[in-house]
Amino acid sequence: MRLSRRFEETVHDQFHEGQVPGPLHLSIGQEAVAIGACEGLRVSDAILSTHRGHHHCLAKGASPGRLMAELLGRTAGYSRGRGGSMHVAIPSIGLLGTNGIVGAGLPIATGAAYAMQVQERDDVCVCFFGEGATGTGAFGEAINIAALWQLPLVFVCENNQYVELTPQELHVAGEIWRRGESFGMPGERVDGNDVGAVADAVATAVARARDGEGPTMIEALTYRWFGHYAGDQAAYREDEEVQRWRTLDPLVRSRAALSDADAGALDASVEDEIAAALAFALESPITGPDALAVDHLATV
Amino acid sequence: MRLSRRFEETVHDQFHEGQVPGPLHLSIGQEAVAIGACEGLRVSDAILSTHRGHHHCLAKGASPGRLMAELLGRTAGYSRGRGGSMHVAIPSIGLLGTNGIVGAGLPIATGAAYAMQVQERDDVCVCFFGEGATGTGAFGEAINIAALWQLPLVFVCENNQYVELTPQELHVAGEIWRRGESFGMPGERVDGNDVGAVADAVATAVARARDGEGPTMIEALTYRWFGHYAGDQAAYREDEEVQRWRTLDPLVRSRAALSDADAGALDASVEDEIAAALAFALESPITGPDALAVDHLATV
Amino acid sequence: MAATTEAKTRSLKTWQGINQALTEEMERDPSVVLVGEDVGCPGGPYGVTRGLLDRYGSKRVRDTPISEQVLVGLGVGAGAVGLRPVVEIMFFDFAMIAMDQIVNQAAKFRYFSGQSMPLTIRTMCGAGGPNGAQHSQNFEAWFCAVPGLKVIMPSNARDAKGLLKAAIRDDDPVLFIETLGLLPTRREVPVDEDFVLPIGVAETRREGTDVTVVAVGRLVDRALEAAEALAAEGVSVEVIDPRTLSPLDTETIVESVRRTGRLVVAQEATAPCSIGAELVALAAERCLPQLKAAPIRVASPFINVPTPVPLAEARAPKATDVAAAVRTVMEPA
Amino acid sequence: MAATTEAKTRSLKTWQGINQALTEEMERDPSVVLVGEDVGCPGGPYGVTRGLLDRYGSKRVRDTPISEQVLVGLGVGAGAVGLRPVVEIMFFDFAMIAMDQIVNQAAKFRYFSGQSMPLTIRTMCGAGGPNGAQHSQNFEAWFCAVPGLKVIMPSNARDAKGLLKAAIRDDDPVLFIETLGLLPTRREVPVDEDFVLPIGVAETRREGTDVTVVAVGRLVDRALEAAEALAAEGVSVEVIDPRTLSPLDTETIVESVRRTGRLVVAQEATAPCSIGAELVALAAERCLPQLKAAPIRVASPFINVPTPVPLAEARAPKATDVAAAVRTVMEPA
Ligand SMILES: Cc1ncc(C[n+]2csc(CCOP(=O)(O)OP(=O)(O)O)c2C)c(N)n1
Ligand SMILES: Cc1ncc(C[n+]2csc(CCOP(=O)(O)OP(=O)(O)O)c2C)c(N)n1
Ligand SMILES: [Mg+2]
Ligand SMILES: [Mg+2]
Repeated sequence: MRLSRRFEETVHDQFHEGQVPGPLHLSIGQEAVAIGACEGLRVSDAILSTHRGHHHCLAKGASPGRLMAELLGRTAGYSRGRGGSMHVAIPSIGLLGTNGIVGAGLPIATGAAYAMQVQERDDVCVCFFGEGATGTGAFGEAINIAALWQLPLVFVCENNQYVELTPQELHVAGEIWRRGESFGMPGERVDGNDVGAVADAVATAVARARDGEGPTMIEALTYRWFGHYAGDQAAYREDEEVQRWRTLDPLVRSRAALSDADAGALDASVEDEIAAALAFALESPITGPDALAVDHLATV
Repeated sequence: MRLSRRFEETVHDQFHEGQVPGPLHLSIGQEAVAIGACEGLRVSDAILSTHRGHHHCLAKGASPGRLMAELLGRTAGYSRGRGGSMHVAIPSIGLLGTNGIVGAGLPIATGAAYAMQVQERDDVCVCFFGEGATGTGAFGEAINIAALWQLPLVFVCENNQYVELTPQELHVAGEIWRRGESFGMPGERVDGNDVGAVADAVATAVARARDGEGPTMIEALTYRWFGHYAGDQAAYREDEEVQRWRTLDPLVRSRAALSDADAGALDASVEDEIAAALAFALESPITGPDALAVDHLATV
Repeated sequence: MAATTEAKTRSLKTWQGINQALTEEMERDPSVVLVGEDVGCPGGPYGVTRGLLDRYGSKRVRDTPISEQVLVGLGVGAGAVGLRPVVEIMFFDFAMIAMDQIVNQAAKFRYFSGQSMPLTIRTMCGAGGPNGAQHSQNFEAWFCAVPGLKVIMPSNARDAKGLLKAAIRDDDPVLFIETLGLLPTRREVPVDEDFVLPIGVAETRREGTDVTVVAVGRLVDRALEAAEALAAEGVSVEVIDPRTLSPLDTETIVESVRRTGRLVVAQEATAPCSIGAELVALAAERCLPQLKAAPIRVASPFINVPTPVPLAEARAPKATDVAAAVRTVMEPA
Repeated sequence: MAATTEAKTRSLKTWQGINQALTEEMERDPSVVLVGEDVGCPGGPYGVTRGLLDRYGSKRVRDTPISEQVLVGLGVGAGAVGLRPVVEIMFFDFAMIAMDQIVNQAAKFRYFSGQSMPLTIRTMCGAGGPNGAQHSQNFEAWFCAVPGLKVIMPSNARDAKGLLKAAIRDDDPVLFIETLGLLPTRREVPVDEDFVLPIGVAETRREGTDVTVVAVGRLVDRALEAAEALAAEGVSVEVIDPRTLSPLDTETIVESVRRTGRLVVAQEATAPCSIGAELVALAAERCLPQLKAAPIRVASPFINVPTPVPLAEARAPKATDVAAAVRTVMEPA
């Protein structure tokens, strides 16, 4: 979590220094969801991420340096710096993509899970999505097929209570964690700021999925500290609300379990890693127009 | 119901005589759903129908003659005989369309219901769809917004247990009538071959909707006696199953409530009406190529 | 609908022109409603719908969930029962989710029912921001291939206002394509509340005798800039903005190409099967005897839009590209 | 991939060619899977996938719910983790529901990840049955405007088989467009199980010297029929079938048009912004000095497809329309 936090703080600084040529949707405050959910995953498991996906990428094993390079528009980035934050896909580690289209990961997740079923692997797919994505048709299609085919798929809704510039009340009727009920899919709501709670819930769901018992719907309640995108002042919410959630900082809570010495050592190693990532990114050349045409087709 | 039944039997005969130039999805056996659901509707209420929609059209007040003319490709048809069975829309009586695209009526239904809300009318919209349509993204989007905005909308799923050429088990996970639960929307399953039961359930839902209490999900269990389309021999199901459902004929059941004299009088009047409709259709000229270009734009 | 007195004008940014058109039409006709993601409280991600919620309330100006199929369905259903809906699809790329409702439903409603479908779908295209390959696409040509739909793509504040008002008043489904890169650009706009421009009529933005440049959307200003530069070289360039892409004002374009004998088309979209392809085909079909040089399409290369703004801008055709194409068609055969 | 020995052939209907391609590729490569509505038990609404479920089981041949977004998503997700999926979208019109997955996801996967997306999407177009305006549309041009996608549209059993095999073996996402009206038509097809045709290569179906007719899909046979009739009138017609629409084999077409100096394009789609527009634009851009007559697009009128078969057939361009266009371009200037 600390890596994820410091990664985003660092990239946020870079944004303010004009070094980020694309949009930046920060998940600061939400780290426990990605970290908890990915804790028990294998490299051969797959995840689908969203437009707000740095924490998912890092949790699934993306290199902080290459990810930073991507966000900073550098050639060493995962998409050569052409895609930025919303277009990071690293199939080799099972990251099938952040996404600029809300909800689009859900159908793709069913495909990855279907393939695992066909291949008789006991791998699973974890699909992250925001509460806003529950309004999409893709969501409805995906939960039906996942339940119907008993796909090895775990739905993790990261409910940060805002959908772009409006509160979730304008988007979501009823309760998300119950969305699978009528399909016969179990559901659970967890405290998304408690990394242990998230890890437990997802581990149970993953175990079920590996055992061929099908999908689970998990809703993790959390909060994004910053605006929808870097630059958004988030005037649509009360300071008091933000402050309240800041006191529920998932990092502070998980840190309580560590000794001071361990915490200090962790901090130091994270600082080193982040410094190295930033240096790596800044050393990589800014992507130029000559990189734009590559990687459209494998064969022409 | 008898009108609907005899209408389809007649058009089915015409099909075998080569008089129907388009596809024909018969709802024989399912009449109680449309008739029951539309019983308490006003002209100013709206309905959305499907590819299997003759019974909805007639129940909402379409003229049997013009509908027959449409199916027979005649100029007096509602779409000048160009559209056929899947493209009948008669906004003046609140029929916003049968549809060739499964699920497409659902978003349109939310629009009609939204308009009624904006206009502060106490009208309602009833959206018919097959159980197959519950697999579409349109369905998921529509139930969320209907519940969220408390739209005056009644969802009527006509579950005839087959989706084209496959049984519903290949399509539907869990229970359809419960689909609205997690959105806070009430749901009910009714015997779709019992016109009274359908009428009661829909009347309750319509009353709620008119009172501003929002949408309801109704699943009416029924059966189509014939194949998916006229010509489909339906080899994918057991004769025994068909026979069992034929004994549950909704017409026979509703007839039990009538005296022999009343039933006889009803039959006779229906026969007259059908004969007149067929004569009307057959007298209308077969639509020629000169009719194809009209009605694409109101102004050019 | 003819344009009314244009005597008094005011300089507006394109987004302001759009905002005024929405405000005036909602004021004028209570059946006009606006639905879309973030259109209400936030006034849209780029402020285009600012102020409307306060004026017209949360029923007529309605923030929706992320449900693009339902969004257009809201328009079709509401249009079918008496409203005159305006639907906003935030980015053109998101229209991919609503294609069935646009292509199979809205566009075919009159064909099936004989009744009007007074629906306006607004959306925003182009590579004007740091948004990348899923937020910058130009699909306008696709909708020009759908019978029953009108397609408008204004290049400036004046046309945006006058044509959006026309679209809202029009009884047919209209796809109204705004261009992100143009939102902050200015033009003089008549203040008259009945300033409505006709759909289906091109505007000759600059008259010329040597070359016809037909430019679309963001390329219009660039074409005008190129024309200005070329004038200094003694080349007289006519710049035509079709404004409405479907139905296309073919007569204005054909007349011009026959007169100049040379055609360059300029667009932000990629070339294959685009409006540019249609325009060049039109010239070949109807102006061949007069053509003095092979027409040229100035278009974005056939690759994805990169996220970093400098790269996105590098990909988009520039005024210098238009000028270079004009010089090429001016070369002696 | 070059075509292999074609010595031994068998007459097949187009649907049989497709069925054989699927069967052979599933046999050859266990990573090939087929998902779609009714593809399994019923063998498809037109029998195209008959027999596959029995041979390969219900995991590799999978009937799906009516969930077109998920359908393509199944392909993208499965393609990303090691399968070689074939997705069937029953009618092209239904692809409207899956556009995001096709355009924004499948086509851009390699751009974002650098990894292959070996996905084949099969669908069926055209006005060949009594299906009407929502089951008969031709959207092929739209997908030719999407970088990262290949588009194949065979006109006969031989090409359908050889190109579907190529598509399945190809590492890029391919949209493979079948034509309803062609399913029952026959052509000789090589029996060799490694008969694979190259993607991106046009076929000159008939050589000629006076006029180039580039025909697509269902219009190829009609163009050949027209060419036969015109031969009797002393007009020598070359008929080219691009087969792959993206990437287009422009060289073959340009070479032919430069040689004959006359172009007619023939397609079932409507004209605006179509493949036909692209081909005529290509001729104007690259063959102007050789053009002896204005090119003509033979296309369906810009109206919806009516449901009754006789009306749908009346709307579609016929061999006589192609012949008439050829006669027009042959008229002395
Ligand atoms: C299909 C689609 N519609 C709209 C958008 C614009 N958009 C980007 S992020 C966003 C809000 C997403 O909210 P949520 O799912 O809650 O995720 P969060 O941003 O809170 O992480 C919207 C509407 C989009 N990217 N894709
Ligand atoms: C989006 C879409 N996908 C597929 C089809 C093909 N199709 C037509 S009817 C049908 C089955 C519909 O089943 P259901 O909703 O149960 O209605 P029923 O036919 O049983 O009345 C299908 C798959 C279609 N018309 N539209
Ligand atoms: Mg959120
Ligand atoms: Mg059914």
